[in-house]
Formats: sequence, structure tokens, C-alpha cells
Amino acid sequence: MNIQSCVEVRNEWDIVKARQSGRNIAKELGFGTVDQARITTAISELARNIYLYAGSGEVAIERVENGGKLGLKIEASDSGPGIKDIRKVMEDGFTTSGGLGAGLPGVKRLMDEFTIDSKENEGTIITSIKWLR
Amino acid sequence: MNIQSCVEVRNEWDIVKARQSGRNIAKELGFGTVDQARITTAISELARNIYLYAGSGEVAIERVENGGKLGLKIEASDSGPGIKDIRKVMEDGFTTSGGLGAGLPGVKRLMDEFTIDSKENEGTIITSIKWLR
Amino acid sequence: MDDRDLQYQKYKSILENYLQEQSEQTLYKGQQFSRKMIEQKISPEEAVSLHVSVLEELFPDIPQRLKNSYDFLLEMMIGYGFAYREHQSLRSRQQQLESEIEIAANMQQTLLAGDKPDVKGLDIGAISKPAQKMSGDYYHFVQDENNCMSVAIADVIGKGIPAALCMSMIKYTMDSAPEQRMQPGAVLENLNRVVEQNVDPNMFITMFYGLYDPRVHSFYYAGAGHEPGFFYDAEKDEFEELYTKGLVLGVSKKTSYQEYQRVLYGNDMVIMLSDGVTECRSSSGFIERDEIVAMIRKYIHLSAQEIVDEVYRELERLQEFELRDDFTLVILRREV
Amino acid sequence: MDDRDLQYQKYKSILENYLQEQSEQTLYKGQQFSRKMIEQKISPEEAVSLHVSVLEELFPDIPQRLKNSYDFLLEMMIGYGFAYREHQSLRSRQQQLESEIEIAANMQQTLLAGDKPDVKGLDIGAISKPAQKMSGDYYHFVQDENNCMSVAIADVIGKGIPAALCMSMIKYTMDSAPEQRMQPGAVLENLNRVVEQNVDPNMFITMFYGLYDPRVHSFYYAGAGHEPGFFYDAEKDEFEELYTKGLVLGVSKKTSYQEYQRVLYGNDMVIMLSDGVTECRSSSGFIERDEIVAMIRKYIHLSAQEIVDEVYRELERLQEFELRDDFTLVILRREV
Ligand SMILES: [Mn+2]
Ligand SMILES: [Mn+2]
Ligand SMILES: [Mn+2]
Ligand SMILES: [Mn+2]
Repeated sequence: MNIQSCVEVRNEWDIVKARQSGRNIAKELGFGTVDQARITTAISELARNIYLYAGSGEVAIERVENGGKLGLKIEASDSGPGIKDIRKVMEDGFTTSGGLGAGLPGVKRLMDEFTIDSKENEGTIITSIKWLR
Repeated sequence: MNIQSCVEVRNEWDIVKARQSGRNIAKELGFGTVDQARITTAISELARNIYLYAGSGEVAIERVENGGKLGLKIEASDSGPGIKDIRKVMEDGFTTSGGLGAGLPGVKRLMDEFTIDSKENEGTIITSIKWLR
Repeated sequence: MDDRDLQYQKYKSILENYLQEQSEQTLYKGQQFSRKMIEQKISPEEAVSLHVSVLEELFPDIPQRLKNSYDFLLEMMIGYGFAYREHQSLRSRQQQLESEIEIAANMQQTLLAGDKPDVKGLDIGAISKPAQKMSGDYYHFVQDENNCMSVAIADVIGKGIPAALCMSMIKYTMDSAPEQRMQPGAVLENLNRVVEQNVDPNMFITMFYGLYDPRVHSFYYAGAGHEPGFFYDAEKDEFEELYTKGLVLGVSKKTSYQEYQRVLYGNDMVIMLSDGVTECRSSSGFIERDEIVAMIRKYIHLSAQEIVDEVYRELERLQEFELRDDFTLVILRREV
Repeated sequence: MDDRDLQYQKYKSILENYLQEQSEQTLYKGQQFSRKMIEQKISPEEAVSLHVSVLEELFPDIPQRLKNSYDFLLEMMIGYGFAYREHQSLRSRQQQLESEIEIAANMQQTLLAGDKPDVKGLDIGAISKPAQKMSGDYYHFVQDENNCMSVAIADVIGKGIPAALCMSMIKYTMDSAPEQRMQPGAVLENLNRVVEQNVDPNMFITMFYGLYDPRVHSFYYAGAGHEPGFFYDAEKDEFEELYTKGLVLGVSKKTSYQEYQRVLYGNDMVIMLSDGVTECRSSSGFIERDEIVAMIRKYIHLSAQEIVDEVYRELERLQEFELRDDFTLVILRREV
């Protein structure tokens, strides 16, 4: 079995598309309702970031396995302006204040694994995994 | 109309009694469900503080009026050890951490008005009002 | 049975109980249960999900449409879950910051606070309370071999950590020029130079510096834009303002500070303070300087230390235990 | 219609919509709605109450028992409301603290950081990054009239605000003894005395101090318990450890520090660092000193500044952008 999907993000509709396929895959993999909602929210935030800050990019969702553990992996990538100061972006405290959504620290806390790679003027790749318990 | 009640607090049962009469009075005064629950919680916390830290004391609840505004006033008093450093007790941040409940800053935020008067070895009086909107 | 099952069973039993009798007792239990959930860092979306799954067991024939509404509520709560988790993380960052500030504040105390000296014939009271953990107010007593005692009170414009960093500079500078201690004007002139050179142009320091010579019962003093103190004339039973002329430290490269002198007779008092005392703001507006005088008068039969303690206590309560500025009050009284 | 009614209507319409078609689109809208509620500081118990009242309108014949269950849920959410409101209040306190620390950190920068000097024949690279806003690491260059350049690197054991307060003392002390600058051993001995006297006994400072004389291409140095640097011998293409013998500052009243000397030939490098560089911890364990050397070698064809920047960049990523300690790396290279 190899469940996967890849959604191009160019507008708000695509955010919904990405959410939908993320939720479907999460359900198929056996995540409970709360985790489905969390994964969907994480995807939503990442897709929204792409839409708002990079203009376009893609969100790939796939099933992963590691030593018998099953999980869902999100990979959000764009060739936008990149993140200048990653430490700053990952800092806590002000993300939910302006109604700007969860921000990256929020997404990190929703999921189990989270890595970010970004270079100015080249783009950003964020990879995040939630393991099935 | 002069609604009021006064509950002596010596054990956990009395906390429930104080809650109950607070909720009844709040309902009679016309507070909505959420505010009823908030007022009850504030009473609960104050009564619990008496029970835990002063041993015994009383919680008086009454209807107040001020310039046409109607409100519910809680007065929690004891002759316990008193609060040594009121500024410290009113400091934020750690009250919900140990499961110690809302603490006084939490109660203050639940209500509209809040004053505290305490002297070491003499006791504490806390007065708090919620206005009907 | 694992924790989750236990929780589920517990919640179910409380909820069933409530559905049977709707007693306050059960609601109280429910609230204690939710307190425990928060303690265990269970986020609000999980709490709602727990409620919903218990509900579905207790009401097996809830219509599908109603069930769907629960899913929607859950989705709504995810946002609150964000805020909740951020709260956890903020709190731990906060705890770390607070403990750092605690350590730094202790360093500051060790560094700055001089003990109240024991001067024959002089009753001294001093209190200094930071609005936050670290103070931008400063007071310091130094006693020399002739029993002369100097007293300095300073206030950095600004509060908290930056003010505290600035304060430590004052301390190093004053320590490095012990020979000037007898001339209040010269002390301020020297400090002005250092502050002007080293401190950010929009950070200012006000200061009052005095010296009491018990051999001649005289108090010599000078001030740099600092909140005026009071002089209490015991014979006339009157308070006067302790006016000083002189620019705030750090504004201009070269400034001179005029030196003043007062002789103290029995029960006369010199009262020095920072603007945190006079600019206390209560719910009914600013406290007037007159009111401070009235408070001091009220406690005038007490010792100098008791006076400052009581005034602080009263003003603290007036401000509902939230100081808006660092608070420093020092009283010297010539004993009879 | 007031805000509350509007909100009610909006929520009702989204929820109705969802009950009709259960689309992802509607859930997305729901989430954006909840985001707005959070923005408007609507607490979770109010959110649940909103949900319940809409529900009661949409399902007029919900049995009473089920209705009671909603009351119970509401009661449960009050506890989360506490946490939520505390979050609001913590955040504003946090913002204030952060902005204070920001100002203090800028003061620290102005106070501490010397510009990288322009020394003929010497290629200099320097980077220093605090783990938090304020640094307990320190580096400083001073160039004298003979073109000799001294370089100091220090690390306060401890981080954050207390370490920063301590750091400013080092700075004042070094400024007050400019005449010693040429003798690395004497500089450290003097500092040791001051630190021993003034600093809390459980606060220590490690330091490396060096002086480069371009007239004889020699580097003179001494160290006080500081993380050893490296010497790169370009001819042999080898890195050696820059060992120094000497106690940490502040431990013992009188300590002496041995002075060392190295001659730099073309492309030779002196590499100085704080333990924040070598004690980087990645998910796979501590970084070895060898790995640091390997990284420097990887970028050796670049300028000194580019080397330190790239090494920092790489180690930052290895640590997932969370520095556990202040990071300072300085490279001097004799140009050919
Ligand atoms: Mn101040
Ligand atoms: Mn002030
Ligand atoms: Mn350090
Ligand atoms: Mn270190």
C-alpha cells in the first residue's frame, strides 16, 4: 500500500483541497478524529503559509513507515523568498495574537516531527510527520 | 428585593453549598449560563482557599446595585494566617500549573471587580463583584 | 486499563451522575476533574472529544446530524488547542525568564544595596521596592571614618532590565571616586560626565546626593533633576520642599550642581524619595505630594523605619498592589 | 444587530451548512471563524456556549437529558477558560519582558562589541550569537597606535540576564586598565582579582586573551580555563590545539597565567572559540571538536569572515535552530 497525494497550492481553494486529501489519508491510516483534525489543521497552516508568503508551491502528503511505526508525512515546499531568520520564526509567543494562525511553532507542536530548510531567495521546504499511536 | 446568603466554610461540603447558593442567586439575578458557571467557579475557588489555607471562614453572597447597574457580590472572609505578600499572590503565571486551581488572579479575571485586604495573623477579606450586562 | 480508559470511565461516571440528578456536588466534581485534565496537559480539543465519545455511548441513538455537529465543534476547538499549547510553552519560557531575572535581581541587590549604617544621633529609615523584579531606583549609604554618612538616591528613567544594567554603571562609577564623597556637587558632576559618555542618549538618570555630618548636625546636598524631597522642621511642625537646582544626569557634557546645606535640630527630618512615591496612581487619580506629607505626619510618632514601611504599605494598597514605578523612600531624623 | 448576534448568525450559518453537506470547505471556514473568535479574545467556554445555543435552535427537540450534558461540558470548559485568560495575560507580560530584554541586549551590544579592526596583513572573521537575546559570551578587539591588535573572548558560566550583568563588569574593568593591554598574562591576573572580589562565588568566567603584533607576525596569548582554540599550520596543513594553562577567573584570589607565543606564517590561522561552538548538541549527540575542524577545513578556501559565518550556519541547522549555549567563533589569518 502506498498512499500519497500532492496538491499544488495557488489559491485558497487549493488549501481546502490539500486539507481534504490530508484528512482522507489520515482517516485511511487509522488516525482518530482528534488527530485527523490536527493533521488537517497542520496542513491547512502550511498551505496557507505558501499561499500567503510564497504565492505558490506544493503540499505532498504520504504514508511513511519507520521500524514498524506507521505515520503520515507532510512536505510543504515552495520557491518563494525563503525565511531569513529561522530561529526568529520558530520563536514562540506571538503567533496566535494577530489572528495569524498557528504559525510554525504551533504546527510543530501539533505534529511529532518537524524540520525546516530554507534559503533566502531560493525557497523553503518544511517536512513534518505524525506517528500513529 | 434583597437576595443574600452566607455560608460558613469548614469542609468540602460547604464549598458545594456556597457554590449552590451562588449559582441560585446568579440565576435569580438573571445572569446567563456562562456567567453563572463563572460566578460559581469564582466562589468555588475562594471557598476552597478558605478551606485549604485558613481552615474556616465564610462566604457571603449578595445582590448589589450601583447607579442602576445590578450585580452579584461575593465576600470571602477568614481569620486565618493572612497573606504575607499580596503582590506575589496576585502575580500571574503559575497558578494553573500545579493544578492548584485558578488562584486569585484567575478569580479576578473571572469577575469585574476584585479587592483584597489581608494582614498577617489577622485574616483576609476578599470582595469581588460581577455586574449584569 | 490504561490512563485513557480510566479517564474515560471516570468522566462517564461523573457525567452519568450529573444526568441523573444535576447536583451542584457533581458539577464540583466535574470541575475538579477538568482541573486534573489541565494538570495533565490535556488540550481542550481532547477534552471535547472525550465528552463527545462518552455522549455517544450514553445516547446510542443520537441522530447522525447531531453527531456531525460534534465533529464541527471539535474542529473549532483545535484553534483553542493551539492557544492552549502555546500557553504551556510560554509558561515554561516565562518561568525560565523569571528565574533568570530573580538571579539578576539578587545580583543587583548584592551589588547595589548598602546596609543602613549606624550613625549616632540619627534615626534612619529606608525602603526601596522595585515595580518589577529589577529596580531602576538606587539608594546607597556610605559611612566614613569621621562618622559622616553619605546617602545617594537615583532613578533611571525607564524600568526593568535596561534600567538595572544602567544602574550597575552608576555603582561602579561611584565606587571608583571615593575621595569626592564629601562634596555633593562634585559627585554629581563626575557622574554626569560618565553617564553622558556611556549611556544611550535617551536614557536619563536623576539623582539626589547628600551628606550628613553628625559633628555639626548638618546635611549637605545637591540634586540632578531628581524629585524634590522634604524637610521637616520639628519646632515649627512644618514640612518644606527640599528644592535643588541641577540638570538630569547625562543630558549635557558639562553641568554644575549647586550645593545646599541645612542644620538639623532635634526631631527634624530629611525625607528623600523617588518619583515612584509621589506619582503613585490610585483608581481615583494621582496621589498628591500633600497626601504623602499627610501620611508621613500620620505616622510621625513612629521610628523612621516604621514610617517608611507604613507609608509604603498604605500606598501599595491604594494602588491595588501593582506598583507602576520603582518606589524609594528614605528618612533621616535627628534624635533628640 | 450587535456583535454577539452577528457572531451567532455567522456561526449558525456555517454550522447549518456543515450539517447539510459536511464539506472540507465548511470545516475550513469554521476554523477561520474560530481563529477570529480567538483574535477577539473569546474564551473557550463562550465558544462552547455559542455552539450549544445554536444547536438548541437547530434541533428544537433535543431531549432534556442531552441538553443537560451540554451544561456539564460548559462547566468543564470553565477551567480551560482560566488557562486561556492566563495565556492572554502571560502573553502581554511576556511581550513586555521581551521588549525590555531587546533594549538591554542592544545596550549590551553597544557596550561590548568592538568593531572588527582593520589590521594590515591580517584577515579577521568574527561571529557571536547569543543562545537567548542576551549573551554571556563576549569578544572584543582593540587596536593600538602601533597597529597591534588585542582580542579577548570570554564566557560567563551561566546564560541570559545574570550572565549579561556580569559581562558588563568585565567590560568596565578592561576599560579601566588600558596600560596592561600588551601583557596577556597580566590582563588576566587583574581581571581575576576583580571578578573574585565582585562576583557571586558560584559565577565563573573563562577567558582567552591574545595580542597580535603585525610587525613581528607574532601572536601572544594566555587563557583562563577557556575552551582551547586551534592553530592552523598552513605549511603542514595541520590543525593543532591552542593549549593554555590557567585557572578560571574568580576562583582563587591570586593566580598567575602563563603567556604563550606563536609566529604566524602566510595562511596560518588562529582560531578562538567559546564552548558553545564545541558543545553544540545535535539530535545524534554532541559535536566533536574534530568535526569543527573538519567544517573549518571545508570552507578554508573562503575568507575568515565567510568561514565563521558558514560554520555557524551549519551548526545552527544541525541543532535545529535552537542554540543551547552562546556561540562565539573568531578566526585570524595572516594573509600571504
Ligand atoms: Mn525609574
Ligand atoms: Mn521613577
Ligand atoms: Mn556562557
Ligand atoms: Mn558557553
